Amino acid sequence: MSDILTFIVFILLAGLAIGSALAMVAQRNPLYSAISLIGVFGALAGLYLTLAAPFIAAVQIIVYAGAIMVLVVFVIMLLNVEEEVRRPVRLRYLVPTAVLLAAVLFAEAAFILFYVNDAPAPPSPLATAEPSTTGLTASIGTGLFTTYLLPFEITSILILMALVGAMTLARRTAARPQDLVVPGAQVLPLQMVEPARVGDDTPVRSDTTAEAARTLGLNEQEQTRE
Amino acid sequence: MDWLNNLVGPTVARGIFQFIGINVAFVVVLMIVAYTVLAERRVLGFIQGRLGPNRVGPGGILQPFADLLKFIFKEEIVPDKSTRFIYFLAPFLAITCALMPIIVYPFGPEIHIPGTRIVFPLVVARFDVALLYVLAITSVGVYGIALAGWSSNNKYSLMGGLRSAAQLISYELSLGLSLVGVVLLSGTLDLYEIVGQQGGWHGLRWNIIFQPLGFIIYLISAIAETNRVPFDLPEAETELVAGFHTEYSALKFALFFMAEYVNMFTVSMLATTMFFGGWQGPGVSTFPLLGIFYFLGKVICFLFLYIWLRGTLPRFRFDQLMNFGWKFLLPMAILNLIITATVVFFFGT
Amino acid sequence: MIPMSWYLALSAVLFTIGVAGVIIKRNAIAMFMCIELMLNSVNLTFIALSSFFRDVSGQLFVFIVMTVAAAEAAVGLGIIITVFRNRESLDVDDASVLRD
Amino acid sequence: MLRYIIFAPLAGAALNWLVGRWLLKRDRPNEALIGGIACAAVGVATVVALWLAFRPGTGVLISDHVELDSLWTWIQVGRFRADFGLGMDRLSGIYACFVTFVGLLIHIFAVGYMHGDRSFYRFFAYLNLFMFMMLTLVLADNLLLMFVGWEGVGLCSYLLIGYYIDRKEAGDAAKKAFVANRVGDWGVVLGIMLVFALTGSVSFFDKTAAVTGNTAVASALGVIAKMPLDPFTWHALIAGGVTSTALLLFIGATGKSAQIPLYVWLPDAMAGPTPVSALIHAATMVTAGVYMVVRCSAIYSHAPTVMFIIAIIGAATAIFAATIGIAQNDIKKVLAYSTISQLGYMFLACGVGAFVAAIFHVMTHAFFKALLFLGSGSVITGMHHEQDMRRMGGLRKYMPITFATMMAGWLAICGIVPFAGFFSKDEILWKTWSTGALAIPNGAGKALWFIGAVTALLTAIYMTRLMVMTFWGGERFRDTNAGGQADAAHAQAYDKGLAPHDAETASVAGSPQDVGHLADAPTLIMDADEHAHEAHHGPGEPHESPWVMTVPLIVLAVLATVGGLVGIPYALGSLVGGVPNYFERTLEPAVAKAPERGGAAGHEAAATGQATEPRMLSRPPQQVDGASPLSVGEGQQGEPAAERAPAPAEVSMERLFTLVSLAIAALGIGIGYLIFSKRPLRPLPRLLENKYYVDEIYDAAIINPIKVGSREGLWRLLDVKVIDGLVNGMGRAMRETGDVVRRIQFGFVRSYAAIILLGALAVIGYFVFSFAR
Repeated sequence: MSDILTFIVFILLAGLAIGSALAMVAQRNPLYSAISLIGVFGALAGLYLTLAAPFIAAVQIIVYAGAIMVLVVFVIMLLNVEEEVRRPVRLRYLVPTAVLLAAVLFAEAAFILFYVNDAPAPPSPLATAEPSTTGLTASIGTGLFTTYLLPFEITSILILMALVGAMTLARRTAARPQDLVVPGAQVLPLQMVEPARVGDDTPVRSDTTAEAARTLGLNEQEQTRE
Repeated sequence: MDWLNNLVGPTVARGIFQFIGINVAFVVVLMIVAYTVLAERRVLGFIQGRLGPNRVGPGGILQPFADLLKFIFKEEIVPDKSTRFIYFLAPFLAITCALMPIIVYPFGPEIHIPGTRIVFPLVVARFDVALLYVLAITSVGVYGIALAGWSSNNKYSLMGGLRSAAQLISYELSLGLSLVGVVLLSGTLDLYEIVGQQGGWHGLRWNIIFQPLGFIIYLISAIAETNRVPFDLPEAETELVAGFHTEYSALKFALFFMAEYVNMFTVSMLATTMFFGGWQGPGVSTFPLLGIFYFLGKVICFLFLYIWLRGTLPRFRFDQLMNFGWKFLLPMAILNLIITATVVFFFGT
Repeated sequence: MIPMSWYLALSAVLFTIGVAGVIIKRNAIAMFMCIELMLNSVNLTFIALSSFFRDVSGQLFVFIVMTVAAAEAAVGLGIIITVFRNRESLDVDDASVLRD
Repeated sequence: MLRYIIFAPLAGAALNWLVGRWLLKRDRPNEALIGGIACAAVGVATVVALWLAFRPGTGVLISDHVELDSLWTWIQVGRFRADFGLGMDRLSGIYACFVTFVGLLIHIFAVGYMHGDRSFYRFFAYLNLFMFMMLTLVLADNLLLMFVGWEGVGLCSYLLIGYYIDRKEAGDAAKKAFVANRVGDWGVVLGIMLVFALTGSVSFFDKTAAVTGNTAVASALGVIAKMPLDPFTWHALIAGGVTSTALLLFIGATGKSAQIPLYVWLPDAMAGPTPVSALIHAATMVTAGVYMVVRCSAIYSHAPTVMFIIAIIGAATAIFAATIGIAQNDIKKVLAYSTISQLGYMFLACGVGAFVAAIFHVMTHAFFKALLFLGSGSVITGMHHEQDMRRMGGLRKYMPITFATMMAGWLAICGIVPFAGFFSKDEILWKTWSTGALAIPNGAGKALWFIGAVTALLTAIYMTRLMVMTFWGGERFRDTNAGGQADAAHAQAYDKGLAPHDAETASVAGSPQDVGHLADAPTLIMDADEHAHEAHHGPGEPHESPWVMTVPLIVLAVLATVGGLVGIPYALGSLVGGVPNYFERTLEPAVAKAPERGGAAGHEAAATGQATEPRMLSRPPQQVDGASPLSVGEGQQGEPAAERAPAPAEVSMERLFTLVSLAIAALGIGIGYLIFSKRPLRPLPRLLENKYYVDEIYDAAIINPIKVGSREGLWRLLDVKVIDGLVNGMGRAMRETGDVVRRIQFGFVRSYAAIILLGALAVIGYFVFSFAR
């Protein structure tokens, strides 16, 4: 009974995962792809639960669905990415190539699996009756802070590096704003309007840059800049 | 009631009881949520020196049902050029993610059903990583809002959705980290056990005593997570009309509405569980059912706090919100974590 | 009990889909997501093996893979945003300046 | 205590270098402070050195005490050990005393000589640094530290020769000196390595653990002294034994002490300031080679072949340089060749086994040659930096003190009784004639004596010529056309590519004094303000030097006069009531004795048995503590050899030779006076005037081949064609390969992904295949 239940669950989850994955690749709208991928992640989290790994399942949801994919969705929304337009592309041949190569890859993987399955079975620990403890938080924590302490620390360094890298990448370079004076009758020092005049902080009141420039007689420079 | 055991076996008998329990829990929660809405309107009214809704039923007691009926019978409006599938998906995601965490909260201690050998805790599902589960589901909750904002094909909605996503991601960190202090103290992620550890000493073993800073951080982050005043930027009426749900109406809007209040309810439950001893209270050991009332009472206090804050506080500006989250709250959470870890390391739990 | 090979087969299928996706998709974010899918399929293998051999190491590897994926997401999306800012497009085929 | 001797000058150098520029920026009076610092630093060293040498009871020169000062362990690698340690025995004691004392006098002189120089402080910083290095060389207790000093004096010599940094000839001379010394240093380094290979030590002294601070150190020289004598054959030179060591070290000595074939740098080194010439290139540094040979006398006494070579080279250098000296017109060049010649004498003495006589000559030479150089410096100053003797003459009247002191030096170098040079030169000649050293075959000693005697004659002649041309005769300095050689101002003008009469304005900055007025062109337009003084009594009017320059001259003159009296040989001492030979008695125990020919046992038969016996060099370590005053070797010998009365026949022979050498000196003076007082500008053989064309020969034989080889072979062929061609070719190959290879780069990320997948499939396929099989 329990076996049948597990079997059904597995089939459902595996089907969801494969279906979502295929949908992800097939969709041209990146947001749909992202949602499909979230589906895959959810299905995988469920599969982890069937494998008695609740901690990893939770972390899977938190990290992948909750953090990474949120970020992806956020970026998609931020950039307002359009659907991939159908247009004459130079690399049309890549689609059949990719399918072919993927098929070969799967064939090879299946071949290996076949041999793995065919190989004399290792002494299965599953034969023992007592429930597995490998998936529990405590055992993972123990492993992480004893045997795998160094990799753990290294990943922390990696995270730090990624943090710095992402900030560096995403930071807008200090470009000179197009509109030097924010509309709304702001009072700005002259050196902000015309950076060449360092040290001159005569206040300028204006609604637009053009007006400020007119006030200050900077028209020539405005023209030369353009 | 041993006949039930004899009829279907203990597992199924327990399953039946749990099924009943789940339904009762959900109904109770939804009722409380419905009345929270009413309570909010009334309390706000009082705070603002007016009465609030008081016409439907005695003292307005049937107002939630009237609202529900109104939502059901309103016209469904789907914006042109919206991304339909996601537009429909979003509210369901929101309400689902709001409701799912409820199953792990312990409403009360173990109940022994009289006349049987059946003993079960007043919790729908009890497992090793309950807290992580809550955090996981909470973190997924952002999709509802973000996708709703995006799929409406409306710039106000999009802005609301983006703001919401940014805000939720930002405050989730502080939220999680503030809870890690409690986890360090109790040494488990199982909510039921965390509550169990807070019993006795007349409330002096509540984690709020040991984690005051953690609690404050949690409280602030929780309010931000639920998009409530003063962190209700995603639906800032004056700037963004109604934020991400500008284009939603009728039942789908009701789902968002409900999700918001359920979220309030769940974070309040989490606060109660983690910091205020859950169902612990005087006399629980004698009358275990008393625990349910203690628990809900504490939760309702939190809900009142929410309403109170809404009535009194102004709204943050968005950059202030992000700065506060990243530059103040997160460092404080880390500080709290470090202090807790140091203390635990040197003095044990 | 589900045999281990089923999980491995599922993992292989997902990996294959991911690989094909990387080659087929032209959108940078979509390619990124395909890579995440591949990572996840590997994670599944790890978990399956860890669970069947009752060795916690596999789960720890998954933990580390997730960390790497998170770091990759942060940096990768940063790059994508930068590219988009410069080119107003996420089509990787457009980003072939070095070719010419 | 010893450390103060070396570090006082170092401190002076550092002080002057760091604050001197600042001091000099103020007004002139600060020159006194800078000079005072420098002189005080050397003065401290002098006082300490003299105190250590002569203090009652334990002075190293009057007792058997050896002063050791181990500062720190410098290098310790495996068996190899070199301390930064100092040692003062009788040999280094004598050296330290006269180096510091003469150095002090020259420092004082230099204060006057360098008056008004732009970088006054730099000069004294260099000079003090030189003193530090020289004293390190002398006082080092091991070969390696000695080599540090050896290199250090080379460096300081380079710096000081090239002191006038804006004069090309100075720079060239400095480079020449440096390169010539490098050639010699190559030999020294190899020699030190060989010493270590042979003995496992580089120390000069046996040192106990108490002295060094950790482990006891054996003396390398002591070990060699116990070795059997090397055979007297040419094969021994390349056998890698003691003889090879001695030869290699001697190569270094030829470089440092300006012997054939590496002497060429010394005459050019006169481009430096005159005090430098006096200090470095006459009195101290150039005698470092002699010092090393005597210090390593244990090595040399075991290498008769090398001793023979040394004797020949010394004699050859002596007569060679003397002949050149006759024909030189530059006053300093004459003295430079004279120095080379005298150094030849010293090596001749070393070669015939008369180490003590060599050192004696080093000392007296330091006195009179320093005197002569300083005198010439005084003359040069008086003549407003004119160095050409053809434009001098009759200076007697103008510079009486300089003239009087130069007279002392002149008589000393010629060898007139009782001036210092007489005793030392006479002793060398006598030892050469009478040598019984194994290294000198029968008859060779007589031939060498003949060369030495001729050299003495020539020395008297050219020194007399110098005196005559400078101080007697007509006053030629007003004659504008006298000079053939460019003076300093001309040289500078030439260097700067200016016409000679521009020299005045162009050269004011660089020279010690304002040399502009030396530009003797009649068209010279005088700047009224700046040259009012000259306009007053004409250009080139000689004048006597200030007291700060004459006082050292007087002191040195006294020393040149009486300095030789410490080493009166027995043959003469017995004439005047048995004055002992203090010098020989002091130094005799400090040097090893050369082995005697077996047959010729007549002279010092008693010493034959001790021929190879180490003297103080192998003195037991406890000697340092003063526990045992005499070493075993000395104890057996009883008394120093010089104290024994030689055979009467020998004594009379020696007296005869004394008369002969005196006669030679007198003859030389006479000839010189007769020839040159009448015609001071008498033309001399062109061959001599051009120094036997040695520089030209070197240019043609060594320098040009190297230059041409470097330019044509190394640069045009190897560097440009081969190396550049290789590098450029690689670059070109890379670029062309890239041109081809880049075509397989699609430039599309997705294609790359596909290719990566293809590669992965290949790898996986290989494994699948191997599994399946």
